[in-house]
Amino acid sequence: QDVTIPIIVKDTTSFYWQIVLAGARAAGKDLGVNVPELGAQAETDVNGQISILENAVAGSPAAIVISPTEFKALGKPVDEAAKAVPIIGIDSGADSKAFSSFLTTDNVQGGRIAADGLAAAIKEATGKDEGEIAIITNTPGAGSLEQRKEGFLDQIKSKYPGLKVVADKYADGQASTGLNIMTDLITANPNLVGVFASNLIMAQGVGQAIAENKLGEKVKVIGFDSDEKTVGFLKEGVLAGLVVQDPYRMGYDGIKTALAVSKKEKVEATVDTGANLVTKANMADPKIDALLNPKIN
Amino acid sequence: MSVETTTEAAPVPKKGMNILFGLTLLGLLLFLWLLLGLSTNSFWTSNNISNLLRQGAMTAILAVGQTFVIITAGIDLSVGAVVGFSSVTIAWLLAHGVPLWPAIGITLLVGVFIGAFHAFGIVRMGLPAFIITLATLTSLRGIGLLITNGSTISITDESFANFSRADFLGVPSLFWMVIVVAIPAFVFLHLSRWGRYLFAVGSNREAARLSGVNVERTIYLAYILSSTCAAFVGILLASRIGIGNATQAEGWELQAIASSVIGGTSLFGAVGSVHGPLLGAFILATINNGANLLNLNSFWQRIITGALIIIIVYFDQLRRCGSR
Amino acid sequence: MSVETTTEAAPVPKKGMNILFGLTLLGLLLFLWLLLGLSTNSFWTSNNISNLLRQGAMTAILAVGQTFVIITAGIDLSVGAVVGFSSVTIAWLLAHGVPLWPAIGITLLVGVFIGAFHAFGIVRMGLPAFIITLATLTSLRGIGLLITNGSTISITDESFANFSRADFLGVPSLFWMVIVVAIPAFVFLHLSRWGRYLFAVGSNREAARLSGVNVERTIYLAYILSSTCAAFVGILLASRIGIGNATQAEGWELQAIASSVIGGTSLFGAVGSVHGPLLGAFILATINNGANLLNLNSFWQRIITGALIIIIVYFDQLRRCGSR
Amino acid sequence: MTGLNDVSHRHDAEVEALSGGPVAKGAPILELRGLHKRYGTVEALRPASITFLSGEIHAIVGENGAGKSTLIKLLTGVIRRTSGDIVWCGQPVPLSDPNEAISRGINAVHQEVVLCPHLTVAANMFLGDEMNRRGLMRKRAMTDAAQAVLNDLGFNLPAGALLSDLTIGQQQLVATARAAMRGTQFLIFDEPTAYLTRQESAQLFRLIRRLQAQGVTIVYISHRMEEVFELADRVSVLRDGTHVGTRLIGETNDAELISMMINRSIEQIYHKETLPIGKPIVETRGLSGPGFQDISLTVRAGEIVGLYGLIGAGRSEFALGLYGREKVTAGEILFEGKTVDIRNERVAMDLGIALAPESRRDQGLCLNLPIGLNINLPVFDRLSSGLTINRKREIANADKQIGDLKIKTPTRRVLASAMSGGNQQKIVIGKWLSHGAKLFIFDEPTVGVDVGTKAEIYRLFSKLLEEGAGIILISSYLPEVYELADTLHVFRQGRLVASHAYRTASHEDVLTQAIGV
Ligand SMILES: Nc1ncnc2c1ncn2[C@@H]1O[C@H](COP(=O)(O)OP(=O)(O)OP(=O)(O)O)[C@@H](O)[C@H]1O
Ligand SMILES: Nc1ncnc2c1ncn2[C@@H]1O[C@H](COP(=O)(O)OP(=O)(O)OP(=O)(O)O)[C@@H](O)[C@H]1O
Ligand SMILES: [Mg+2]
Ligand SMILES: [Mg+2]
Repeated sequence: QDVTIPIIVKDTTSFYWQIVLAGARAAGKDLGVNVPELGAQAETDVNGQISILENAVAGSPAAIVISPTEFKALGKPVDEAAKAVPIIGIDSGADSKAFSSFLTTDNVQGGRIAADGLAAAIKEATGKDEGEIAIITNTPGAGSLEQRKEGFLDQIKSKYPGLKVVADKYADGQASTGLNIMTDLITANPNLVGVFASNLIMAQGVGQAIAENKLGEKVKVIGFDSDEKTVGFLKEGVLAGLVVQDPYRMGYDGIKTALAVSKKEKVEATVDTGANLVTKANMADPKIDALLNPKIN
Repeated sequence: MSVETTTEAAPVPKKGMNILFGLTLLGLLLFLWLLLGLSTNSFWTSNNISNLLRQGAMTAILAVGQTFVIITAGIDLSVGAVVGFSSVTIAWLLAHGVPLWPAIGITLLVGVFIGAFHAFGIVRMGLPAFIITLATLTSLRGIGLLITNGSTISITDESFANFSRADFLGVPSLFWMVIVVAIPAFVFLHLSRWGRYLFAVGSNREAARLSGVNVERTIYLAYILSSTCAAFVGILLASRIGIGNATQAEGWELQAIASSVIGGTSLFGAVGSVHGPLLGAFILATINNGANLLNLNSFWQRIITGALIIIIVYFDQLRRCGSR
Repeated sequence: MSVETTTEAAPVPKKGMNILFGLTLLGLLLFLWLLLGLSTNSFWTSNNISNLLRQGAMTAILAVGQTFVIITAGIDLSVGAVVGFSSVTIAWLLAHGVPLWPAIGITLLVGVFIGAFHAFGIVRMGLPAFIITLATLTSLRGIGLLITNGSTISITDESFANFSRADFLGVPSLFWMVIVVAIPAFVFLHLSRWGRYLFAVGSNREAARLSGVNVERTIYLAYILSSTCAAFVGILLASRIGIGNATQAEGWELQAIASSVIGGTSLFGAVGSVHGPLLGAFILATINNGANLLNLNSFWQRIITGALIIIIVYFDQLRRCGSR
Repeated sequence: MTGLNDVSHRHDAEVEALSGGPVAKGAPILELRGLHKRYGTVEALRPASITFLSGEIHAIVGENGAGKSTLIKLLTGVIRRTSGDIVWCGQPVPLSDPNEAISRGINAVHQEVVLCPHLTVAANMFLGDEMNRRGLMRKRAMTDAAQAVLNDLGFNLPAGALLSDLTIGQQQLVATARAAMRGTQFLIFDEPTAYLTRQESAQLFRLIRRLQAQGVTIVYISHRMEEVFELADRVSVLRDGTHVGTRLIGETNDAELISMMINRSIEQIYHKETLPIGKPIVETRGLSGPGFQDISLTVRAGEIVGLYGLIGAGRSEFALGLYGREKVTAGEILFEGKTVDIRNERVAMDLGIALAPESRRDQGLCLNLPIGLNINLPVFDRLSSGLTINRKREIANADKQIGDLKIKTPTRRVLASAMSGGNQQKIVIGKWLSHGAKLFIFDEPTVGVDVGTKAEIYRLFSKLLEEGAGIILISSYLPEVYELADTLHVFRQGRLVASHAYRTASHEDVLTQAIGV
């Protein structure tokens, strides 16, 4: 195995990125490529990711697959790195034209899908798509979460004027904080009908609050990404829906594309790997089921 | 190292000063509650009070454990990581078919072991507490992540997950856990000789040793208690959020220390109580709960928390000096 | 308040010990480099060395500032938050049309102001350093987030953004910045009387006061230097990442403290140097860099970092005791 | 003696200006008018008016807690007065911070050594007053100058050594040298001989006389009457914070001063009852450890064994070795005839050995804890029933010791740090009296203790002996060991060099053996 293609994710401590890495690992095995799995330890650690990129370039690999943690900040480092090796972007963009190829899920679009899902769930429960809703964000300062929020708020404003965002809260990356915020929101806003928890950790915390208070019928929650816990919540009706991306494919195709680029083959400049709304109704779908149960090993 | 305070400080505690101070903090807490009761109409609902008690419970237990360590003039930065790690431990054990009670026992034992390791580093290897606990903080998160492979372990045991939601006599079970920890802690710290030894070691290690206090054992005791409290909180957290996740409880060490200091513990050692940190933790929880109820911007919430910490500790300081 | 450590802690190094210890640390660093050179073939590339120097630079500067504070037996937990806040400040100023140099000047002044506020809290309000800097940590992140509304401010000034990537005489400009800070810091700490006052205040505050040392001014100096170093690092970070973002540099305070302690600074005060923290910071940077080059799992990286901190500080301790 | 003034380079002009012009010898240089200091409810110094004359040596005596140190702290700007005036060279001055006092040429050697342990001797001597050239310190020049001063004073100390490497006594000498460099007008000594041996005391006295000859006004505080009579021109007495009078030294005597101090008279300070000597309690055979070699001695029931020696002679180390605090490297210990292995302090205590250590600050007291806790610390296991402490007995025990030793405190809840030096020493002793033992080791038990209390402590010794205990008394104050010890051992450089039965050798012999000429 002399071909090395490192993959740099945003945060190795999150389940989502572990699935991306699992995909990349599988691709490495299938294609006979050595795939070092790199990444910062928090999505907000921009400087850490830049350093990792620099170190990866120093190892002169065949190509690098990266998911830029911050649009603007990674622009120059990616430009710089692209001088030495081809760079393939996954998941999120960066302020650079140097990417050889790009496989993204549009987080803004993901936010929109969440808004649609939430509106639908509320309508199903109350018969009309109006009422008070809230959004809870895992941590401030994380690019993809801001984009999800932007898409969500934008869609609500333009398509569902009856839904009123009464609270827009930030937690500190802790599920229990999400849980605390949610219980307090329920107390402070008895008329709350819906919540968007824009990542996995918040979906876990918020879901727990709903479960504790047995409000699954009354307050509809849309989460983002999935794991065993949140899928369980979905089955129990605690969560109304999950916006699920295809991280496994992103990792797999990222490496595959990178290998092609390194062999100077022609590749598509941009690929959208898409985001899907999963509800209790479509969970059993084989395609969705594959998304919910990625083969990590 | 000996900071002289012959003139400025040298607080001669008035009779019952400690209790008085505790009362004043209690006063502050009640004042906050009154204020929130007036400015929101949801604060004084039984539901919200339950929430509040639940929200403060974990920090409160951590703060009590931390206080033992701080009284010996040490510090335990690892408690947040221990909480996260313990949540992983119990989730892993449950996922591997270990029955609930043994799993709880093993997790607590892991806590004991971590505390003993800290004390070993401090006593035998001569490391500063700050450093050894900082190192375990880093390593434990790594080990936890390795076990979970960076993700989370779901807990399927229903009775376990239900525990943290349950009430007993109308009071949330999590708050009962605070009481379960606080009463023996109070007896230990304020009524038993080992508590006195903690204070003596924090005040002057050498004098304590020459007086026949087993200094090393006392330090082991303090760190083991702190880590075991943290492991206990890890179990409660796992029950509350239903998962084991090594990155949870990040920064809780600072919250625990802050609660302890707000509760009148001195970071120089030899000053502290059990009721103080409890009140401190619930004051912090009230600030957060109140901010949420008032729908305060999350950023303002941070600013206000910082400012309140300064104000509370400042008035504590004033009161102590003023009472001379 | 006098914490006695006659026997256990407060290791007072022998004369010339400091330099010797510095050399041994340097030896450790070179040893690590040698090891990495043998086990990877990319380590000793000029590209990688540049990376390494860049990556260690910011922590190094923070660690030097932190060392001043620790020598006075204090601690500054706010430096990470100050870095994040300063990146926001300069980005905001630039975005609002303030020219580059005045913007840098204002940002540094903000650092001075924050440091002065810490010293004010400690000296005038009698707050523990741990608490006041913990409070500003919380509040500053809140204020920064408020300014950026939770997101980031882009920096469009090309020359500013290019600075951190530039080289000068083949050495990364960021590393030059370390030198620019370290040389005056060395003169200040080791050759001027103000440096000596820092040690005196850390060793015995009352004795320093009785000797006519202006203790308050010395404390102001230490905290202002620390915060200003942090603000400076914030400017460098803004240049490196091209954005202002209040949540950046989380946990850097602990890295800075760890670097300082690895570099031989005693958290009990009165022991420390300028070269020690620099070496400490680059040892930590080497561990990370090496782990990346060796393609070590990032979880293992944490575990190893924790273990190495314990080992390094332990041997430092051993050497000090042995040499007495 | 030009050396001293040369080095103190605080500009003479500045000192001159602040001192308000020269004062004729014998004229008042410093007057206290109704000086008053209150700590909370404690009146440490009641309105006092004392005049110090230029060029005199003025002694101040008084019981523990009489307010002597408080007075000194007021004069050196360490603490601020509650009310009253200080008149310096005819002008009222604020004296609100130490720097002002230093600038006026006022300095003090405080009762507790206040120096920086992490700095060198030279750095300590020049602290706050460094020699600079173009903003940088002249370290070499300062070390040389400091060494010159130390040599000039006859103190055999290396200026480049770290302060923490010196013994307490040596540190006291550094503090003295430093004060002598700075106190060019007015110099105060607060119990300077507490940690010094006789020889060093003699050296100090020569220094004081030399300074007096140079026109420096000296204030001298001591509990040792003979020192007062040897040195002073005049003496002021404080009692309970009140100035009860000032006498010319020629017009007064021991008895009058003591009765002024304590309002009653003491017939005999060195109270000694000769008791039948019983069975050996402890016996060491060739005991060696860090700082002491090959020590063989026996302590029997009813006997006081005195250990005399110069600073660093290894007596404290021996005591710590016997008590299990320091590792013994060779030799054996027999306790009541049986060989014992004293691994740690607890073993020693359980056998029945008690040690009142020499440094009350570093080894004796938990300063920021209440007096009561300090007293009870060794006996909490006895005060506990089951898991918890029996509050009643805890309180009773603390109050008993406070009463027995006449510790000057309103309650047992007061922090030990708020006590005067002598009262702190009493707490240390009280702690071990409440524990009780078969062998008591008292290391410098009467440092800083006033005459009245000293007599009480000696009486306590008798009581312990009567109860069948043995005592090891370590003291650098020769009259004390000489008068009290049944057997007097002399230590030199870690070795036991001579032994004498009660009053069989002369002071001079003992001294010679200790110095080893
Ligand atoms: N910081 C303080 N706070 C409260 N009370 C104090 C403080 N310092 C001293 N005192 C009290 O003031 C009184 C006078 O103390 P001072 O130290 O002046 O006595 P002293 O004459 O020097 O006694 P000694 O001979 O024992 O040294 C004592 O009763 C003491 O307890
Ligand atoms: N840990 C140690 N290891 C080796 N030598 C030591 C140690 N501690 C002290 N010493 C040395 O042992 C000698 C004895 O010191 P010690 O303080 O016991 O004397 P002392 O007779 O009690 O005198 P004093 O109490 O009057 O100062 C000193 O020279 C000291 O430097
Ligand atoms: Mg005194
Ligand atoms: Mg001694």
